[in-house]
Amino acid sequence: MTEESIYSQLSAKFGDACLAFENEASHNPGALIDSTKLMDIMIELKENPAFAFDSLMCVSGFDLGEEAELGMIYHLYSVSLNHYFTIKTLLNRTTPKVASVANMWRTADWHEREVYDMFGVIFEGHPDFKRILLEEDWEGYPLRKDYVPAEFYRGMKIAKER
Amino acid sequence: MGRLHTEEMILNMGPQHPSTHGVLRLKLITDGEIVSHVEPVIGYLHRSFEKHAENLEYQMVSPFVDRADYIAAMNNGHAYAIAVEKMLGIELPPRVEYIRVIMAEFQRIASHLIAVGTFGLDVGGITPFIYCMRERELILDLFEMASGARLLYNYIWIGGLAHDLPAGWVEKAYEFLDEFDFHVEEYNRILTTNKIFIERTADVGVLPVEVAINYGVTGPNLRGSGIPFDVRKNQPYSFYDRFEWKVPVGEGAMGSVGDSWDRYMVRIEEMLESAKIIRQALDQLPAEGDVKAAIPKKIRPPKGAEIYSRYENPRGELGFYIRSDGTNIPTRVKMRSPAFSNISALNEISQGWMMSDVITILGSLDIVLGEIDR
Amino acid sequence: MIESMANWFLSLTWFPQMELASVKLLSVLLVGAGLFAFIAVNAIVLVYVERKVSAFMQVRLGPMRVGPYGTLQTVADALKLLLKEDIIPTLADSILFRVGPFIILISAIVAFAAIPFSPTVTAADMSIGLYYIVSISSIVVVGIVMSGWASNNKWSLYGAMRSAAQIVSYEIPVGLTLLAVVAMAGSLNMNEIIIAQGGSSNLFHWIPLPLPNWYMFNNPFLFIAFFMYIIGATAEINRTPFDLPESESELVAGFMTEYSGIRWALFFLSEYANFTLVAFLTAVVFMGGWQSPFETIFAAKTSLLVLLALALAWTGYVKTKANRLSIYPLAIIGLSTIAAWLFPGFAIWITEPGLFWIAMKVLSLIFLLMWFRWTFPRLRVDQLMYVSWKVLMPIALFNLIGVATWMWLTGEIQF
Amino acid sequence: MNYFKNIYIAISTLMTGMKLTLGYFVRPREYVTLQYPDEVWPIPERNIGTGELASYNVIRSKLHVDIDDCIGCKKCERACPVGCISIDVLKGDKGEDLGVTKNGTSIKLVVTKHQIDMSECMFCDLCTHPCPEDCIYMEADYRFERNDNKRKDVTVKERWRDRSTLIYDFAKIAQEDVDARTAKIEEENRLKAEEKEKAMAEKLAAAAAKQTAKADAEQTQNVKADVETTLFKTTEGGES
Repeated sequence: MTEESIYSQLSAKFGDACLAFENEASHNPGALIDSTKLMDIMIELKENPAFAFDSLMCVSGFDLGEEAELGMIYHLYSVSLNHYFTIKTLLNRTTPKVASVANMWRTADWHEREVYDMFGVIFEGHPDFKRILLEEDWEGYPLRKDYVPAEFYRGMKIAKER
Repeated sequence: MGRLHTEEMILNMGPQHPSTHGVLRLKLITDGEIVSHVEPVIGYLHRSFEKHAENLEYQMVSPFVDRADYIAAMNNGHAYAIAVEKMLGIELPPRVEYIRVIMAEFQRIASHLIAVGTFGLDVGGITPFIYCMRERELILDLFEMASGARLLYNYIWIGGLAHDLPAGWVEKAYEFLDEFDFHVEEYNRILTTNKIFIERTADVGVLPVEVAINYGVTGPNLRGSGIPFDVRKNQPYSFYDRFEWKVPVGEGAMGSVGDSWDRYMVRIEEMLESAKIIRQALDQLPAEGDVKAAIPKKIRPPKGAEIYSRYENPRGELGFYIRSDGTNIPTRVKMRSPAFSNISALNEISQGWMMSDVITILGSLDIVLGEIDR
Repeated sequence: MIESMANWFLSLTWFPQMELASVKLLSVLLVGAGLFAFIAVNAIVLVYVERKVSAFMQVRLGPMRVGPYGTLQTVADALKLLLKEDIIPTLADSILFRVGPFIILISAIVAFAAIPFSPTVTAADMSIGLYYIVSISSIVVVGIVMSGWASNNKWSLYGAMRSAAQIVSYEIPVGLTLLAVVAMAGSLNMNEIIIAQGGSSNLFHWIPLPLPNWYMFNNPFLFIAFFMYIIGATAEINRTPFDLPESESELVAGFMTEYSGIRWALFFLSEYANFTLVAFLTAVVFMGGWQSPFETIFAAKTSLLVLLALALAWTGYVKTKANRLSIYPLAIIGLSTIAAWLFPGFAIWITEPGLFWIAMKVLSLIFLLMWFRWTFPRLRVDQLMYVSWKVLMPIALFNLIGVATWMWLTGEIQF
Repeated sequence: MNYFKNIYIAISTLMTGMKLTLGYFVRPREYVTLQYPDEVWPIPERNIGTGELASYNVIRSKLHVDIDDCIGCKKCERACPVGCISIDVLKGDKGEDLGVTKNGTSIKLVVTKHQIDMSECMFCDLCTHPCPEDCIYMEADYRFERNDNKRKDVTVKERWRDRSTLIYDFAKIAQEDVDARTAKIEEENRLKAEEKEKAMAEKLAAAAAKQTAKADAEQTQNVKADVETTLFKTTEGGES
């Protein structure tokens, strides 16, 4: 199934929640959706036998800039039907919150923890929500554009970036 | 007599344990020898690759990419180069693509040799490891000839290669391939068919297909579970659609499908398939040709361009999510490393097995901590 | 030996006149010191040999830098271990932690007392020699559990518990196989067991293949028992494929995780002492101890010829099959054959002295065990127990009955 | 029956493995480890191929700069992802002949500092490719030993901490020369700035003279204040 038809079916079902179909700049066409409806759309994508997205390849966060929003991007793949789709959603910078899909795809478990670790996005309903790569008491979210590297961590000096 | 009072014990394995393949820490909850819960704790080798990448030009990122999975540096460089080239829409000369395929497959063999060898080490056989390292050394010699380095090559660049192949390289590669089948037979004799090894690995840590897909397990681990999924076949990149080879899958020859032995065996067979690919690529390699495509000096993908490119790393699907803001510095480089997803399934498949089996399963998953922590 | 030594001391004119008891005590001490020296030197040599054997099997060179061909490497290592700081973890049970290694070492050394090195060189030629060795070498378990527990480390505890289970379980099949031999020989005295294996006879009495009358060639049941004993003994001395107590890829170093320096060296020493002990016991019980396999010079010469022919055939076979084989073993056998034909004195020498032959047998057994170690992966705990209780035990019992039947058939016992 | 079959398989497969290891044990050595300081790894035959550089290997062990050929373009410095190269250049004197490189480019700048910190280098080889004169390249010499193990004045801690021996300085210019050149350039700059100042002042004075005819005394003072600030700004800009 092509990405266009997936998007048209999705937008037929969810209406306003699908904001746009992105295929110009992106090499992986997909839908930009409303973050509050993420869970419903993901359930549809996974459970509907026409889509059958049984594999979540990647969950990544990105930051559009110090003033703009944070983004989440989900790359989906169906092993059984061999098609792809991308779900993108934008989150409020001050209170980034989105539903966790870790219970649907276990891949998302660690990937979401990593996004939290790096961007501070809160995933609601995640089974084991904590930092993964950095220490529990690390301050700030390093991959945000407004992150200021700390001088010290527990009394240890942190090497400066060039 | 009443029931014996038993208690669960928390056992800390690592980060300095000999069998955790680096600095991985496993929190085991054990009941005697039986393990009831495994929690991998990662991050000890975190080198903030993604943060680095946000401050460097596209070209400068590639040496850092090599360091993420230091066992398969060539593959990582290839994956990154492919991702950026797709963003720029560059066509490469055929010689470059052939050499890249040859290098990537040699690296796959080298990486699998380490996987096979260390797996032998995990179940207690020291000698197979040394044999594997011996063959790997020959591959590294080839790499050294071509790129000048033995571990972190930075050979595959965006838009081409660092150097052309030196004279005599192709002959040496053929020489290695001629010897290689015999050596694989040796591993089979000392390890694969060994009854103790089979007892240790067959039926241990069975990873069912649904669980594997759900956990995002890819590469030999997924194929060990019986699905012939390989990015090189399903979404061919580079010149992989020009070669004849098959995707080995686990068949449960010694136990059930998806056990540790299957995962191991897929690697052994994959080495032979890679050797086949290399042979074909060497046969088809154009004798002359430029190894650098015409790329702009400053790599500036269009503003807002983004890509998620998949690549078949020795450990599975290596994805690069790259986002551009129109400058020569990427705004976001996310590396979806295969081992990161593979190891997250560890708890699921090692529950109820013995402590020794956890090590076997960990070895059969073939993790590289540099890639997990990035 | 102690008796004769005491008598020799008393016969010396310059020796101060003492009572027999104190001279005996002196002899005992001297013999003990001699055994300890033997074990220490033996361990140093064996570590070097093991490193070289492993290196050659793994296409490496092994130690090369200290001394010619690295021969002094282990000496240097031993010195380093002696000079190292003795670390005892704060939370360890310090007394047990200190005592543990010594118990292991002492049990290993004491067991050597009953080993007959040659007809005259036997520290204590006791009537229950075999029984003594089997029982005394089981004390190792106490030391291992002690040091594993005292280390206050979960890995050490795992190693100790595994070791206890393993050694205790393997005592039984090992004991049963030895029992078969004891039934055959009708004695527990080591020298008598050896003497019972004198002379030469056909393989299993019936197959016309002239072989020394060792127990391993005496009848098919004892032939199986020999290999079972090797397997059981490998498990008892904690070597691969049964090295679970110290499996380095699982338990870091098992019960010796927390040890360092001299205490760790003691573990090493006792490991190699036990190793040698097992090889000696096998040589004595199944391979005719200090007896030469050749009764006469003629037997020696013909046997070497037969061996040469076999080696040639084997070399040819492998050469055609794999296109790679060395001529080293062939050359050694060929040279010995030529030497035996040219210099009858050499042949006489190889027919006579016991120390040479027992050393040869022990060394080849040690090589066998090293060969095991550098080839096989390791078993799991439950598989280890499976091998002991479900494979070795039934076969050992069956063997015991078989040996009895055999003895009845060949008329060695009557009802 | 399966039980006996298992035992048989176990024995036969174990024997297969043992045969292999024994084969290697008795075989003459095929691949052996090299005894490093006595034997040295052969360097693969490979060069980057042009003219004089034919003998330069691609083996990436140590960065080297032919400083005579360096034109101070700083391309390698910009290409380095970790910033281990630092280059300072000064302008040559007017009419001074700084020589030509082997490629025939005449050198315009004096390289006063070309420092490579090998402790930070990641051996990626990215710096060698942009060099227009092929004068920075990787050498095959992999030995970085310090040779101060026996020196009493270097403590172990210092030996581990100190990485100064891994910092390679390639610039040949002596410090006095650098100082002299810097002084000269400063002097030149100062003279230039003064000239500018003078010219500016004259200009302003002329302008002011024109205006004085019309303007009154207060206005004149205002113009003066303006001139002062402008002057201040120009000198600042000239220095930076």
